[in-house]
Amino acid sequence: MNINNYPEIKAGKDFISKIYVAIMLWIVGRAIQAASRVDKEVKKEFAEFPADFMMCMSILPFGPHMVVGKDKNGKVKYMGWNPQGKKITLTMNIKSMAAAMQVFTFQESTTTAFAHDRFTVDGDIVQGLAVVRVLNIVEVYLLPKIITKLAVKRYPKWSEMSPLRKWVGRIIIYVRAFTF
Amino acid sequence: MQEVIGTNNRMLEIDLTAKKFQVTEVDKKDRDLYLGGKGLGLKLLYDRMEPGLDPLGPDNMIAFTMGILMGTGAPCSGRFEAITKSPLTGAMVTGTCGGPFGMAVKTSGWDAIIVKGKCSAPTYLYIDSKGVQFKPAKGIWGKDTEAAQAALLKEGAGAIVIGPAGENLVKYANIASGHRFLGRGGIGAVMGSKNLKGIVARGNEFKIVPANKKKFAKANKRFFKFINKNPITSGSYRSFGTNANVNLSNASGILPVRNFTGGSHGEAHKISGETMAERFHTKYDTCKPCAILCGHRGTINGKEHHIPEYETIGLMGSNLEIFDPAQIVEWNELCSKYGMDTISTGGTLAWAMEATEKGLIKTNLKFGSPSGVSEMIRDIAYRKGMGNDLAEGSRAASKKYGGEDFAIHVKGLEMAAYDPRGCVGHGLSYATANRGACHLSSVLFSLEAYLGMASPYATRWKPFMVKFMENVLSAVNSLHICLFTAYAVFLEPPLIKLTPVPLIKQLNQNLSLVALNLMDVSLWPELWHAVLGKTYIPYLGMLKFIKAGERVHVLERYMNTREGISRKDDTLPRRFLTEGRKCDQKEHTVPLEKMLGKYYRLRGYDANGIPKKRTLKRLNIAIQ
Amino acid sequence: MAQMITVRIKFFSGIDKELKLENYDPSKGMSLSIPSGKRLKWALKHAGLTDFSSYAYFRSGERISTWSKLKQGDEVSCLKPSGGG
Amino acid sequence: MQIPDYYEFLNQAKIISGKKAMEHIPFELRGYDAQKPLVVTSRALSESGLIKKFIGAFKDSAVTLGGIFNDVRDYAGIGLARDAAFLYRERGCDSIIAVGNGPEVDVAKAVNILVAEKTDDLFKYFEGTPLKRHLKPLIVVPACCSSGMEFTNTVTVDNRSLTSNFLYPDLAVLDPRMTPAKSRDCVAESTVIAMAHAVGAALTDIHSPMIEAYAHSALRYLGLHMTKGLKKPGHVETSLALHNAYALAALAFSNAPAGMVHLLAVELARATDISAGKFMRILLPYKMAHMMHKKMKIRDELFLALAGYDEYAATPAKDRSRAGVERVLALLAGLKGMMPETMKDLKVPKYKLGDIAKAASARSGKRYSEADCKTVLEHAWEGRAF
Repeated sequence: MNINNYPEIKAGKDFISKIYVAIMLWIVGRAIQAASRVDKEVKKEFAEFPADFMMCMSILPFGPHMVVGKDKNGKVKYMGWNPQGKKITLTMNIKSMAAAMQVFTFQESTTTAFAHDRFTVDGDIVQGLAVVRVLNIVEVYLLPKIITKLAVKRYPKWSEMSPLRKWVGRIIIYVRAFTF
Repeated sequence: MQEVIGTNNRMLEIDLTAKKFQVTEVDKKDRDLYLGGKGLGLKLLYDRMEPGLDPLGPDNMIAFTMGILMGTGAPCSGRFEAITKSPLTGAMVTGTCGGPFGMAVKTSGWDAIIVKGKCSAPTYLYIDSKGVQFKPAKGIWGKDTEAAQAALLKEGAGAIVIGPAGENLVKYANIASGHRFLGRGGIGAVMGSKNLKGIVARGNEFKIVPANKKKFAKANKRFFKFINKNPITSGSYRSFGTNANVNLSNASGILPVRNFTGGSHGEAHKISGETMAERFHTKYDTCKPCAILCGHRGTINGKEHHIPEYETIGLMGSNLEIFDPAQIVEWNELCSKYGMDTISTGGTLAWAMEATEKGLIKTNLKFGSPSGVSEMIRDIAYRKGMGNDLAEGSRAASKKYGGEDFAIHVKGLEMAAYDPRGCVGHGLSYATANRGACHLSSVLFSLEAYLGMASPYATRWKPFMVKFMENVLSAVNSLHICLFTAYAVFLEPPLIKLTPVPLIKQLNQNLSLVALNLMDVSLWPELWHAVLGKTYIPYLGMLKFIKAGERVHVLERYMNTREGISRKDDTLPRRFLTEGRKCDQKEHTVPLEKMLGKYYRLRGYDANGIPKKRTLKRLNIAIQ
Repeated sequence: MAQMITVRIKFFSGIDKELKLENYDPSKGMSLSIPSGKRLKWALKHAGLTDFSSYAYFRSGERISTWSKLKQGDEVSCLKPSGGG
Repeated sequence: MQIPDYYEFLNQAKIISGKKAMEHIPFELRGYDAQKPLVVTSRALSESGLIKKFIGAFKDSAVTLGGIFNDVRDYAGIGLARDAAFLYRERGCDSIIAVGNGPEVDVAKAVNILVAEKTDDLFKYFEGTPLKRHLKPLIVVPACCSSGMEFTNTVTVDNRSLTSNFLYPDLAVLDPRMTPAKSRDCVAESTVIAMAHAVGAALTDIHSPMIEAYAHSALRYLGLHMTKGLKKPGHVETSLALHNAYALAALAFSNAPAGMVHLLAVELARATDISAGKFMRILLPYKMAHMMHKKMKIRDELFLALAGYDEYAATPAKDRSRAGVERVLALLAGLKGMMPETMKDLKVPKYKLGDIAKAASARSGKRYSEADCKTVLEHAWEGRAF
């Protein structure tokens, strides 16, 4: 029995997805920070979180991360991509790079991804669900309607979010997210 | 002494249940289409037996056919054929034997004997020119083959008997005639299931004279000249017997070692023909009449014993990693007394040793040590303990205890002493041989490994070579004449004799169609036509002879497919498809799938290996 | 001087008797040291064999002809051809 | 639903089914704190490119595959299990993934016993020594066809079988990239095996709601998707649904006593080297006809599962059991041309039926009398109705 006929196989690397997901996480992080100032619903959601709220969304096992939390004076800030050195109160892990690609290429909406067990949440589940609602709103702002319809469970009608508020919010968020 | 010109086509049909017999005539058309021997026997059973019956039941029949060359003085024509449905493989089996029984029956004026039904009590048959007498065999039932043979030979010139193994329905029991055997496929068990201990024939009542004496004498003289000139038949066989192959197989890496894991072994020369000839100062002990003289007898620690043939040395010697010739002679003697086929016994013992090694069964058998082998052979013959399971053959035993991947058999028949990984063309022949893993279906290993006339690992022209050799050898088995004459007939004609071997190898490799059709095998059909007094047309007669061989082979295949044999059975043990031999760095395996499809197309079979209607019609085989 | 290689030749089927080799051991055969690059035919002549054509030559399981080159540590079996059966 | 009498039911395996299911294996392995699985698969699968897809699923994960042992063909032998165990120990693996069906899973389970119990003698567990503790994590990824035995707690090595609750796989992954079949015969065989197991489980004499539930949904899936699966074996969704049916049927079967159809089919397959699926297709109709003939109760749930609620409500109560049998026969009729109908077509010699019946009834622990087995076999041989 010659064991060299059966070589060991290291896990391959898929750089494109990794870079794509890292960029998306960066944009969403910055967008959350911008939305928390512009959109009143997001502000309301974040208001209920405790002062030391620090959330980290990452892709297992060593995928890119996104850290968002409240800084000293209670404002929500995008804390960069490295969770070391920060006290994380809520972790939302996506199980694999492929699952992340499903979510970030909008083949599965965040809520269906939750239903398909793509996420694991360490920490208070109520906060987790609140973060999902925030993500939905941020996606409404960030992306055109035809895409967001795939990503969100129910696209807000005009009564909930008037087109004026949506467009104004969208412009401000884009400005804030992409200017340092 | 009356005279028979050519052949008298008389046949005996014996019904054991009703204790009656009937004299019938061999149909002229059958004689023309199927020649005699194996072909005629198959046709007789094809007309009388319907498929799906129990090989050990009363409806199974055995056909003994004598062939038309017997008694005419042709070289090596002292062999007869037996055909029946094998209990070991569930398909048809044909065997040949050189014992005196054939000559005795032929000179009692019979061309073929068909035995059917079952006797209520153990009986034996006495045959003479007038007919058959049913005699009680109480006295000799339970006796070993030598004692039973001695008792029967008081009443006639030749006899066949079964040993205790046949009586206990051991699936690979054989039939003894003199010290020669009808070995393969368990024909002895079929006789045992009919309570038939043996048949003795009075003999010496007729003299067989060829119809066209002048032509026969001319062809005969040329045949003897070829045999005595050919280095194989007159050289290595005459001096060392079939065991001349031991060193050759060892050198070409196809000697079975340790249940076919290794291809050669350092100590193999200890059991080679040369060493045994020296140690036991051997003398001739052959079928009568024989021109090649390959059988030998020797004095081993004081007593006269028959020297075992190459298959026994391979399967009960190197395959069990035993390299003491005296030990193998003792086991060969045991198997002959109990009436058991040494190839199947060796194959099953090798499986048992590997199964014990891997913990599947509990026996004290171990590779390399002779302890427990003689007791196990006795247990198999009398079906005691583990012997009862091993008596069913290595296929059935591996189905019950597992270890199917190292049970070395095809269709249930244990493999002969050539490892197909060293001659892949022969691997195809093992898979497609009608009676199972038989080396005599197309003796391709000698072209590939011994004579170097084809490259051992190439697959391109091999399906065609297997088909051509199967056809020719089926025709030869239907004359009947000993297959060893093939070396003289193939290799001695001037065309082959003069071309150097490497050139033949290139020819076979690239233009095999042309090369094989240039083979001049006219000697056999010339003898056939001379005995029957028919005119022989030089080239067309040979083609008709080879076509008869194809008809015999395809008929046997067709009868087998009616018993359920199909492509799923045309395979090799997994050991040859997955592992390499220990002695071969490149670890060659047998690429069977690459050759099987082409072989079926050449043969006119469909994708599942069943002969197409068109093929049967072309060969005018009547479809039942 | 050409670089010498050692080669072992084993004789079977009574050939060692014909060559009248004394105390020939079949399992080890006869070892020759010959210049490298020499063909089998040369080595056999060196060993005293005269007529080559009627014998079969094998090296590590494959049949070779008299004019194939020999390499260091080769083991060649030389024996009379036989049929089978 | 009757009041359930005493029963026990265990389903050890966690089942992941659906899109990108294989990508979850690294996460699950982290759950068993295993990072270096040994992969056992067959030569055919590794040549068919499915193994490349399987390896691709491990991209960007912390898992290194200890080795792809792809020597398994169509027979699970102790020699293979020992070689794989040697590779497992040599590479220091910590879990086993079996990719494929039947023999591959059997070899994987045998390796699991050998490495977890640190022994070389596998067959002492077949002769009585019980398995006492949980073995290494075992993940099963079925591909193309299914022998129906992947999810069960039985391992068959060298024609001997051992049943123990530690032999259940820990995780079964049904991924639509692996499930499409290559040929219609392989779908036909897998569906027939699942059908036989599910019907056998549904009609067992002991009444257990768990077995009922599994068998019911297995039959419902088969009823809906079998015909389409036979027409288009490569259809992804149908093959995924069918594989779920195979899993359900296997779990129901392994918790219920083995049915006569299964026992006879295994014995026949061993005696004639023809796959057990073909015999199940032949024996199933005659077994049910035999039960009707002997007036044994055939539960209405069979008809309910195969026909659906409205048709069930429409048929009068007394015809429901017969309608159930007819619906099964209708499904089997869909296999015309792919599978032989009687044993005569398979050229099974008649004289062998006697000892096959004896062996099957012995294996069933005399639950089925030899006479019953013999009658079913004879009727199936000639194709004669009751």
